[in-house]
Amino acid sequence: MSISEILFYFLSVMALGSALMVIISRNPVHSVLWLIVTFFAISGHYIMMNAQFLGIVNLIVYAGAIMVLFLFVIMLMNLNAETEPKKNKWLRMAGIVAGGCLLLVLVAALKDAEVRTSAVQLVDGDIGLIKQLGSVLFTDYVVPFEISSVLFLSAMVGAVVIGKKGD
Amino acid sequence: MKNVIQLVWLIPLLPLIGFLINGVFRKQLSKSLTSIIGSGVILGSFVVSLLIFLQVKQGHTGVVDLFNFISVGKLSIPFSFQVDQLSSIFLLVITGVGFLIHVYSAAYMHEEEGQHYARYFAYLNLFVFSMLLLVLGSNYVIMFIGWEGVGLCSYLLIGYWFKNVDYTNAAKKAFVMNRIGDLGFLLAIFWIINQFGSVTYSNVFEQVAANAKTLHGSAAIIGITLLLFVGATGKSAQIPLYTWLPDAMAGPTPVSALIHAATMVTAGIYMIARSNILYTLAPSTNTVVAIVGLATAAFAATIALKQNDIKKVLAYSTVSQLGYMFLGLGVGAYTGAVFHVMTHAFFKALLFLGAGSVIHGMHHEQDIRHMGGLKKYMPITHLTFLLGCIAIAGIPPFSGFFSKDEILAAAYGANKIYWIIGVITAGMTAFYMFRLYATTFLGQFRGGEHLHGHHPHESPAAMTIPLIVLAILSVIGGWVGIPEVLMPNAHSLEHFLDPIFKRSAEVATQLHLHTHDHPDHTTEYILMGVSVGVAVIAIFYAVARFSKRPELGEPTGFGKVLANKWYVDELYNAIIVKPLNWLGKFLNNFVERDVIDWTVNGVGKMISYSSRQVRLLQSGQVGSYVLLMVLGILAFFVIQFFVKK
Amino acid sequence: MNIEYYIVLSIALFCIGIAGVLTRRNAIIIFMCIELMLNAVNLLLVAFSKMHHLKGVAANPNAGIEGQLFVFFIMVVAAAEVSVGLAIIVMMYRNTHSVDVNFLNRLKH
Amino acid sequence: MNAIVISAIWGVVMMFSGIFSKNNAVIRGTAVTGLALLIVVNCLELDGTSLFKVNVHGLLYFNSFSLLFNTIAFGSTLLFTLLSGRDMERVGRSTPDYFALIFFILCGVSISSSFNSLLMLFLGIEIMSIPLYILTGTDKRNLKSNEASLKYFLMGSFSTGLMLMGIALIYGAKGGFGLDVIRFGTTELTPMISAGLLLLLVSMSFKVSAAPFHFWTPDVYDGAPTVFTSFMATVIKAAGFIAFLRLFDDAFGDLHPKWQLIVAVVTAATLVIGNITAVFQQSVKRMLAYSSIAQAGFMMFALVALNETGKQGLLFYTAAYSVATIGVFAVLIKMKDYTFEGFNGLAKRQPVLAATTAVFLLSLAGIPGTAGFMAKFYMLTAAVSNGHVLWLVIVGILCAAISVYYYFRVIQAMYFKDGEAQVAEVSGTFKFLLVVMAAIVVLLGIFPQWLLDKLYFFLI
Amino acid sequence: MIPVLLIVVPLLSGLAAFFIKQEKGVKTWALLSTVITLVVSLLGLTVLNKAANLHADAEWLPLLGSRFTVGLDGMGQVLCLLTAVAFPIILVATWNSTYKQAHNFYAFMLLSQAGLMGVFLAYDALLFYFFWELALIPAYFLCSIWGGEKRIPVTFKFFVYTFIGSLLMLVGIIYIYLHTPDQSFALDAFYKATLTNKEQGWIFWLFFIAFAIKMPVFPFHTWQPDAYEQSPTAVTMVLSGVMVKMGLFGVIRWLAPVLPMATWLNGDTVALLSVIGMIYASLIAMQQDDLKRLIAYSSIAHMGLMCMAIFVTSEQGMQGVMIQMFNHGVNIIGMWIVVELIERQTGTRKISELGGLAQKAPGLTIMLVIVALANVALPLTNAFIGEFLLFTGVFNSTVSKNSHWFAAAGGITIILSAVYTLNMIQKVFYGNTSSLTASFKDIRFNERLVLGILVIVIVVIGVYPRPFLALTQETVDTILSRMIIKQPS
Repeated sequence: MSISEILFYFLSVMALGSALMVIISRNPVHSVLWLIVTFFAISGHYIMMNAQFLGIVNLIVYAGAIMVLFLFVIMLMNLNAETEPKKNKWLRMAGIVAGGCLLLVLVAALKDAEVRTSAVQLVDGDIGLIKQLGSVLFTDYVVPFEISSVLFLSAMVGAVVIGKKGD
Repeated sequence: MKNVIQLVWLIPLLPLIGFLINGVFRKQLSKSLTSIIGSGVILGSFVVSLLIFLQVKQGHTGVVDLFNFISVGKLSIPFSFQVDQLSSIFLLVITGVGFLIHVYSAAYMHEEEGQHYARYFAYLNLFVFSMLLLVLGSNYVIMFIGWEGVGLCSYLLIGYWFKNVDYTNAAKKAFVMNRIGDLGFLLAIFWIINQFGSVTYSNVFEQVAANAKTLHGSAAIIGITLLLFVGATGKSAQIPLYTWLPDAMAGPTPVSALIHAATMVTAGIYMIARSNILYTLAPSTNTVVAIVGLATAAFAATIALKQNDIKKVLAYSTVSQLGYMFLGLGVGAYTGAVFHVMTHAFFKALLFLGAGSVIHGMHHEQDIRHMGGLKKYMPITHLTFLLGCIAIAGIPPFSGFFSKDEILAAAYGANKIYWIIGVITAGMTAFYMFRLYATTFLGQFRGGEHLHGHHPHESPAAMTIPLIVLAILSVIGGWVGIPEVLMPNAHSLEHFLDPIFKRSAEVATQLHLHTHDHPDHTTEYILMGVSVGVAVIAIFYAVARFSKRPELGEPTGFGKVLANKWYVDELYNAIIVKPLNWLGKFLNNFVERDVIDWTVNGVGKMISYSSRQVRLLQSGQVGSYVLLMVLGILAFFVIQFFVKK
Repeated sequence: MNIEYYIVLSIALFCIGIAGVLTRRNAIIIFMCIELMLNAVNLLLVAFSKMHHLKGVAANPNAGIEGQLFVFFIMVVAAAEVSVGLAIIVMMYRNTHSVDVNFLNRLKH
Repeated sequence: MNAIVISAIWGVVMMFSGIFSKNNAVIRGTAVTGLALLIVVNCLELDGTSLFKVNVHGLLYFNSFSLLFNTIAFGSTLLFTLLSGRDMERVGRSTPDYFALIFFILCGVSISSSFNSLLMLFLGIEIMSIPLYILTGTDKRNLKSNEASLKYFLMGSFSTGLMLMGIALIYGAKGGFGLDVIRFGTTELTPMISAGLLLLLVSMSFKVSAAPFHFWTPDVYDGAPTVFTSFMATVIKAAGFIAFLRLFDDAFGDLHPKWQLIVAVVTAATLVIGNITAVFQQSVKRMLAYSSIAQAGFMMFALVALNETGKQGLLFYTAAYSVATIGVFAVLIKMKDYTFEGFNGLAKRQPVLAATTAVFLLSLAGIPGTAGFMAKFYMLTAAVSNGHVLWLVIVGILCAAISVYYYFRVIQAMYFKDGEAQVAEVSGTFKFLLVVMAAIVVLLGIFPQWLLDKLYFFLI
Repeated sequence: MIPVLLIVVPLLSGLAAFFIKQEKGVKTWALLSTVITLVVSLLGLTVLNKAANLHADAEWLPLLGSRFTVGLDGMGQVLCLLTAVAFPIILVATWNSTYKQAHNFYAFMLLSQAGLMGVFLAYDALLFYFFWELALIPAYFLCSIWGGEKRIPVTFKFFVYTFIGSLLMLVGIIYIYLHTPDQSFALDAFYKATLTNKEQGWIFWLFFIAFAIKMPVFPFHTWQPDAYEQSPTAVTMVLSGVMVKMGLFGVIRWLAPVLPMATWLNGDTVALLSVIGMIYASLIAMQQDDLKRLIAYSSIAHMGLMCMAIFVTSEQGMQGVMIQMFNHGVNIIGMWIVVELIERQTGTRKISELGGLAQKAPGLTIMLVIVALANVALPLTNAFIGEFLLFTGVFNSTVSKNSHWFAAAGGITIILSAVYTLNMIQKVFYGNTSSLTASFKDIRFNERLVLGILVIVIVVIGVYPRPFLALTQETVDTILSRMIIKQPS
């Protein structure tokens, strides 16, 4: 087992474990924290796959900005383990079973996928660097890049409409 | 003069015009004008009929085409009239007797309100029109038109006094029973079309004669003749469809005379006589016809023994006499049957009109138990009625004797049992007729309290003159058919009708069919003697018994069964009317409502029920929505990946 | 590493996200679980991107880069979505003082 | 491209219009101008005049099909604005923002009608969805509106997640996002493609509210302010369908026999659930929500059949359906009481409203002589000519018969029942517009050639 | 030219009628329009009876292969004449009835006339389907707005019933259309469609159910008595006099010649259904106390006979259907007029509550008796010609092995129809007056006029049916030449 495999397993276990903790934790704040841990693990994967830029952005945008926003909202609402609504046991069971089944089915469906044996060589190549990404983004992908600005505009207007007081 | 035949269309047209005038202007015309128009048109028809008869007698017959009625593909049905021996005899009887009855009616119905009086004459004219169509038609469809037309007029006239529910019931019954027969007739027509591709007599009969060998006894010919006979049983009141005729007495008495004695009810005989060649080739049908006729004759006679309504007795007598005619047809005595139709028309019309005169004189009393001794008050009526009774009883040389004898002789030739029953029936006929006569005219007058002091009176001349004319005809009418044994070559009717039945006879010889053996002279004398003897004994017994001690009480025992007509009406009610009603109710209340409608509405209810259930899926909970979505995805994956296609 | 490990890992994360959506009632947590799902997808995309890069690098040095770009756009959209989503949740909370989705059942049937 | 750019720009214009004018009429006028402009530039592009020379690098692909659809969508929006624009002001005070959002949505609509890459599909759908989450929640004090908004948002994001997973799997299998890349050489349903296709199918079904992924629809349509429901149920739904069709035709068309059955099952389920559930509704608004599901079932026929007739039919259907639905909603907005009883006796009080509503409902029910019939006729023809799904055709017509029940309930209430229907004041212009729309519905029903000629002209 | 006028005149005048708010005015307007239609129809039969005038063709939906093709053949002439005659008669007969919002009523009446005309004139399947539904919608509104107490559910049932049927037919039409050689909806193209026997088999049922519901044939009939009962009588006349003919017409024009093999194969099944329905309906008619229901069931029985004659076919039978379609319309309208007159005066249709009308209204009674006799197919009335040909046709058919039995069983209804019709006459017109009928007035001039016209038509056709039979001869030949008359060997 090479170092990269060890790292892979470590990060995978970390991601899965913390993801599970996100949904298990009673306290919303803990959930947020566990989710941040998950994001770190995922960022680790990104970096292992030479997607350095994405790894960093993931940390900054997700783990940083977005999750802080979540945390902020939760704090604002003063949510904690006591106020956390509990679901009917059966429904919860049903949810878990359904999720598990879906996992089984998906894995079973994809277990003999056509790309199964394709290797993903770790720590090699440079497409994940900001330079490459940037040049492609501003040439081939300039249209979606511009269009996403519309998305942001609409999100902004939306947030304003929703947040505006007094009507 | 040959062209007279071409004028045959006038015969039915005149009554039709009378009908239209009387019908449309019924409120404007005065009563006398109405009766003049009503009777006059019939008289006109009679005159034309007479002229035509004379032509026919010289051998001029023919078919008069008026217009093309229905023509579809190969089937062509012309509206055309057939003038030949058979139809001309019937024309004479219908228009002649019809005219007398019209004249009679003018007096009999005089109490009716003007509008209804005109209505009556309109119906009567329409009837004559239909009857003439029936006998004149040169094909089965025209005959059918007349056939149903007379049924309609019979319906209208029986229900003439429409305020009375019983009368309208009787009218309805008559129509429906006739319709049952009509269905048989119709099916027969269809079958004829199927077999021969035509309904025109000449065409059909020619084909039959040409293919006599193959057709003889075939299913088609037996089916057709049986179905035609079903039609005849309806119209001519034979078992099992006879019950309407006695009820039909609800109509005015002249109607009973015209329709239910002299003309319409003999349509069945006319039809079978017309189709004689078909029947000749269907021996099994002939047996059926003979047996049904004989049974009806005997059966109706037994019922007539115990009836107390003057018209009912005559009605059953009519049924019985019609049975005789069918017996004649069944044993192949076509001429005899037609002969009997003719004589019967005379004496039965006479008897009915006489009865009408009695009723008129008795101020609408019909129960013979309240009569008696009318001889004194109504001499003309009495005399003519007596002559009629003798004629029907079959006493020589009155007309009934000759025609009845001819049928009985033929019956003897076919089957001796037929003859025995026939003679017994003839005895019963004589008995109940003279029972009627004696109870009504002899003895003491018993109806004082019913007349509130009034005396019965003789009817006016308009009524008595037809009686006299008919009485004369009843007496001498039989002389056109004096049997061979009494006077050779005197049976002018047989010679006259020969062309009609000739082909039948030829076919019979060709196929070696012997419908009946003609009895030898000695036997024939003996037969005549026996039947006359039976009749005479019955007459004397009846007169002796009923002139002094008429039956006034309610009958008991077997008499009650007879008085109640063997409970046949009740039987029909129980086995046909009630089950049919019940079936109708069952279908209406159960099948229609609880099965079909329920199913239809059930589909709607099911949809709204499932709507109520399905919408519960829409629980409002995001969790359950997502869960259902995930389950859906799961299902898709399972189907796509793990279900083997 | 073979790609299938990444596939399994991503799917596992994805399904954990789904299970979270199914089992929790707190709207914010549900939203977080959805974010988790998105991240699982991102991971998968990056892995595939790498795989395609390795396959096609000989012909095209930028092979597989669109996968990473896609991830970039997902992040962009997710950020926008979060802003709107949290605004809605806050609005909801302002009106009902709850973030319990089961509380949302005025609309049904 | 014209439409995308102009709609985005006009969205910004609308954002700022609120600053320059407080007069709602001016704002509305601006919006109407924008919409008219959109139609014009779109038609220009149909004619081959592109105002913006942008190299889209194969990410977008404009054909007459997509452009024609854009015209229909913009036209519907224009009708919607003219009829119900005023009623937006009653929802809240941010009218300019609402219009801005609507223009952004139209931008998303144009993108999703002409995407040629899954990336653009994703972006287009998101640009449509995110403003809608907001519009659903604009009636901020109304808990129903809040609830609808949150439900829509949560489930919409969830389905986005599913879609992305699908895209990822497809990418893994094919190494690209372009529809042509995906289509190229894809003749077998390998597990990855199969799984990706299913997930895309699920998420697109969600967008067009096909069963069993329709659950959000009734609640959201019911909870959203009625003005926006009208918009959502027509333009957005139609855009979803166009995207759906484009995706499955261009990317997975060769695999059609492999997924036809499953789409047919979805279609049948949608028809049955939509129609049956609608039967029991007491509120006309909610009934219309279910009816939109039912109508979606019919539009799915185009996907099931996936032939030329189906594609043209889908365009025709969207037009017919949108006009009728916008009309019905416009009247509904004016009603004080949204229940069926609320319509009792409308024919006497407002004969014009009642008559036009009747025409719209007849069209929705698919009665000949209205556009709805020709639309359904096309769908049935498409399915029958495909030949494999006759059972679905039978299900479809039985469901169409059920649909008569709930559409005619409204007609019965308006015409045959006595009552005092409470209606907000309506202007003459409003009535006039309704009559014009009813006329469009009838004319499209009798002379569908109008639109069909265009279809043929541009498609062949 | 003529066909276009026949559609356009009622259509436009109907639309215009919506705006004539004055009751008297709209009545006159409607009458005028229907009379013009009648004149046009008569002109088409006589003066302008040239092929060029009787057909019209225009571009409609070229892309779909559908054209606006309308034409008058013999059958079309008969049915258009029926439609054209029926409406003025109905309007005159109900002249004294008042309706709330009369302008809408008459507008819908005229529109339904336009729809009916279209159905009988269309030579293009899509056009046919269009009019098929368009005739239904006005009827739906007419019954639902001006009908009786239970009008809304009953009419809705009627609507949904027919709607399901017509949708099934639509699927059939589309299927055939896709199998025509040149992808066209034209009737000629439909004749040329290549369909296997199996395909014919199931398309047959799609079509047949639609037509069976319309006729209606047992067991698809339950909408009918209710609908007749609840509709205002003027509408009932349209429904039963003209609209039910659409079903027969459909079978003759669009089903039997287009799917001859399936028609031949299923002939016995349909005939059996028809016969059951005839007897069934007759038995139920005997139990009815409501005049309208009685006539409704009687109509089911009569329609069953015509349906049977089409499927167990022969030349006589087909001719019988042609003439009987017209006759049945005339006769049943006559019956409804009488019912309407009785109901308007006494306020009831219950047979048990009536009686003695013959004393009070001899004029009405005579008319009714003649019409009723036509209803029971008495000779020298029009229905006799029809029923005689129908039964002859069925009995002598070579298509079915059981045709004799069908004719015989169907013949039972001849008896049963006499039973219920005479019962009705007896209970309503004979006997003594009841409290409701004591002050009954005889018919007025306009009523006498229309009934008189009907009676004249009844008798004239009954005595001299030749022109009618000649009119439809060619159509019958054409249709029969497309059908399998003899068993294919």
